Amino acid sequence: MRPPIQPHNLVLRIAAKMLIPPILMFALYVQFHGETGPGGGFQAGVIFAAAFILYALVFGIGLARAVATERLLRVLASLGMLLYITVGLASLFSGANFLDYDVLAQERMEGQHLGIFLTELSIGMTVAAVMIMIFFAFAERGVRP
Amino acid sequence: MSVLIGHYNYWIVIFLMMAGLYVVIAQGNLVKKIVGLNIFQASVFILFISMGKIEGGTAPIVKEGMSLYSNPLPHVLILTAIVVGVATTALALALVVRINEAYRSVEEDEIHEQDQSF
Amino acid sequence: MITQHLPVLQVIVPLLTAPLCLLAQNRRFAWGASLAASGTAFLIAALLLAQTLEQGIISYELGGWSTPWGIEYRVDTVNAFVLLIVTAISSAVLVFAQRSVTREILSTRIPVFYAVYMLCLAGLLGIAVTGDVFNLFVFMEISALSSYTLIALSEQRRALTAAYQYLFMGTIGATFILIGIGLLYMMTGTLNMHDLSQRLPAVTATRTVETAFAFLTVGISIKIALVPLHLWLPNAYAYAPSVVSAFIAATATKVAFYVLLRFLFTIFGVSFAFKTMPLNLIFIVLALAAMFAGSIAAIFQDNIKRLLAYSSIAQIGYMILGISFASVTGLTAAILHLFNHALMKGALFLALGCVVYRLGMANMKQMRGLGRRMPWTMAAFALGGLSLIGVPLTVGFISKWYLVAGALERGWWPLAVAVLVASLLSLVYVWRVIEAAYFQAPLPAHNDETGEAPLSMLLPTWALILANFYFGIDTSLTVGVASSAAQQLLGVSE
Amino acid sequence: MLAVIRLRNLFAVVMLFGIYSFLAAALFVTLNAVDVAFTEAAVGAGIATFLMLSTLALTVRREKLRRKRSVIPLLVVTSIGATLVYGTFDMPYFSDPSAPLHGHVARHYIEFSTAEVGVPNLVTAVLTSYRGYDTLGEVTVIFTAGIGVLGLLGYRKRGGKP
Repeated sequence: MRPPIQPHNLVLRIAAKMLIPPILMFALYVQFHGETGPGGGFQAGVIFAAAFILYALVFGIGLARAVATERLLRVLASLGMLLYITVGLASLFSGANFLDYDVLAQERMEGQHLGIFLTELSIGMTVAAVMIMIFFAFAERGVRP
Repeated sequence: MSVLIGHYNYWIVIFLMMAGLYVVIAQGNLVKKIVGLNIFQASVFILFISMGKIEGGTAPIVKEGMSLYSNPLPHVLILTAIVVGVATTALALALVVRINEAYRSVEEDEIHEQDQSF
Repeated sequence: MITQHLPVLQVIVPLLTAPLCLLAQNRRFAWGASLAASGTAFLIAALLLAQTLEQGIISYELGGWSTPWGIEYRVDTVNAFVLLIVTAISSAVLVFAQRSVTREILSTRIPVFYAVYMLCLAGLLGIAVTGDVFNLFVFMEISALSSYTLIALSEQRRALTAAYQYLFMGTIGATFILIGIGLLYMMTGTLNMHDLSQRLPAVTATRTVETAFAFLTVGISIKIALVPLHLWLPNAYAYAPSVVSAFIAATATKVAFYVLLRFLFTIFGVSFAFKTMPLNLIFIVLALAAMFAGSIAAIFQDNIKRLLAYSSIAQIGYMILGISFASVTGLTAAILHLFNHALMKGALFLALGCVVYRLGMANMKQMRGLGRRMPWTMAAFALGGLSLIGVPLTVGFISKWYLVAGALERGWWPLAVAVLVASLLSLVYVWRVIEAAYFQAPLPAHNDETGEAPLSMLLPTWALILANFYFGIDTSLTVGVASSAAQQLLGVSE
Repeated sequence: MLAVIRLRNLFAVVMLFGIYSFLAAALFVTLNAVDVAFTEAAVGAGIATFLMLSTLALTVRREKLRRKRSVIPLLVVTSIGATLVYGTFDMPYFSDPSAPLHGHVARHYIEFSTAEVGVPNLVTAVLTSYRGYDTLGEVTVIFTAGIGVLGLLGYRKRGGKP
């Protein structure tokens, strides 16, 4: 995509610097508060990706790319999915059915909490990585080599 | 009369849904078709969510002193469906970008002509 | 211990392989892992089929939640049979893929190709084993999104528009199915298939259920490319990479057809589907239209892949015809043809894949004189063609035999005649290819380097061809399983 | 929404879609679906609109004039809509608490999830535990789309055309 914003615009840079940390904090809040309030891994992943995209738009794609290399994103997305399946397999090997969280910990409730925590985490990971990946895929198409 | 009051919101949703579907079927611009598809899907989501609503119920988060909640199951289904929808949209848009590079056009008729000519 | 988890492992094994392929970024590893996963899935499917034949329905509760609350996997003879054919074709195609893919897909994209292939396989298997209608929708979208990607990975630019068209039709179909599921849920309060079948009779008299039925039928018909809704199919098959054509042609529409069987017979029940709703007549008309329009369109194709694609549309007509009889024989014929058609189309598309591997494309012009240059490939194609026509000793004959028997059993002899006439039409288009390959002089432009395809491609092709003949001669396995599946669907005890 | 059909400026079309999604999200809040509203706002009005804009930046902004118009699509759409409206007549009334879908499975979730899962947000409980396998499917869909886009747009040949 053609960068619509001048990369050296001072106001934007400072505003972005002020905005991005709260957005990231908010993403983490949404991630870990999905059990009690609205939200969860998917929404957190999207918000996290949004913060990152804002960074990339303001400070330039090159800088953002240095942080999130294609390899890292690919690994993160794959690991997220692998984590979900691993949780399922863990309960399978503990003698219960696939994705049965009851057996993940000593006590049933703890197991459920652990299971939900881990799966939400894996959703967040995959979603954030994939969203950033898609953003870069589109953004870098625009920059003709 | 009660039929009207009991169902009017479904009819509105159906109208929106069909407007979206019309855009998908009738329009020739590939991007516009995607927008239409999204409107169609978003309207289906509204249909699902409105069936989960219960008179006097609250959001399905358990709190002390509450006994009537909206039906959480349609919400769950639609959360999944929204994700599926955005995944489809992303893929469709990526295809449009590639088609535009290959044909220098995003109009269905022009692409069709180019395909016939070679 | 592990045997009780087979239903879920069936899906998880390929699903687990997909991220691994992407992580490794190594072509050989991705291929090896995919082949291993597909082979394992095939073994699991075989074990599952054996289990269902022995002990009846297997139910697996995901997450340990008892049935209507959680998601259930429910395997009976019908879906075990579908699982077997899907994994078998997938394994054969993967053996073939190693060489073929290097020619037709950009080398850096190959690990991605295998990852998406595995997702597509997992999606298809997930559709087939699940006992929950919403879970079915989710896995249908996994398989659909991955098949759009697979088609678009081709180097030809027309593949892009084909994938785009497929994406639109497919998504509209999926959304229709979603609406249908929503309406069913609204009336019954459940998503579990078995539970639905128990709770639906109380509300079948309502217009909402009728609408749900209509939406589900139309949505699935888009996915199986039944005649007025088939427009996405010819281009999608014609311009996809050869391996993808073979895989999708042999499996995707078959799984969608299975979904149709599931909804019509297990969920709605025969009496609602065929007595309350006039589906009988609609299906007969559409099936005839598909058989004739598909075959006639196939005769006039120049691109052989497109020819086979139109032939697929015609073959879907046969299967729908089998359903419309709503009898054990008709349904047996439909399920048999599902299995058999997967075998023939898989074999034919793989044979064409060999041609494309050597010549770059497969139009009528390229086929000239190919019988001498690529004897094994063309022999395979000819034998597969015989099976497609329905010559005795091949699987094509068996399924058409049952189809004709089903028609006669109902006393609908004009339909039996129609099946025979449509078979003659398929003789015409198969003959065109064979004539070009064996009785026409090769083009001078062909240099003499055009030789036989490599062994790793010929072996899977011939394996499928031999399967065509094996199951055409020894029918005890297929016919036995298909008829017991048909009896299960109709709820008739043996 | 009719504007979407008539407008030829694609930029405006996409913006209207963003607004539509946002309104849908607001509607979800009034229908007590907070989780869904949150997601729809982030996805429909956020990601989807953003991606559409990116696509427009990569392609064209204005739609070309179309020569032919046909009534067939209108007929198709009208008949589908009519079928749906026909189906609504036997639907339970809007927000009727005694409708069948609120009993059975949903009732079980509301009554027992605190004891069985122990998470106050029922949507999270159903999403990740009761129907956790669907959510695995959902992650897979996202993953598929991600590598699909990567496969289509990434990995271009050096210097040449993709």
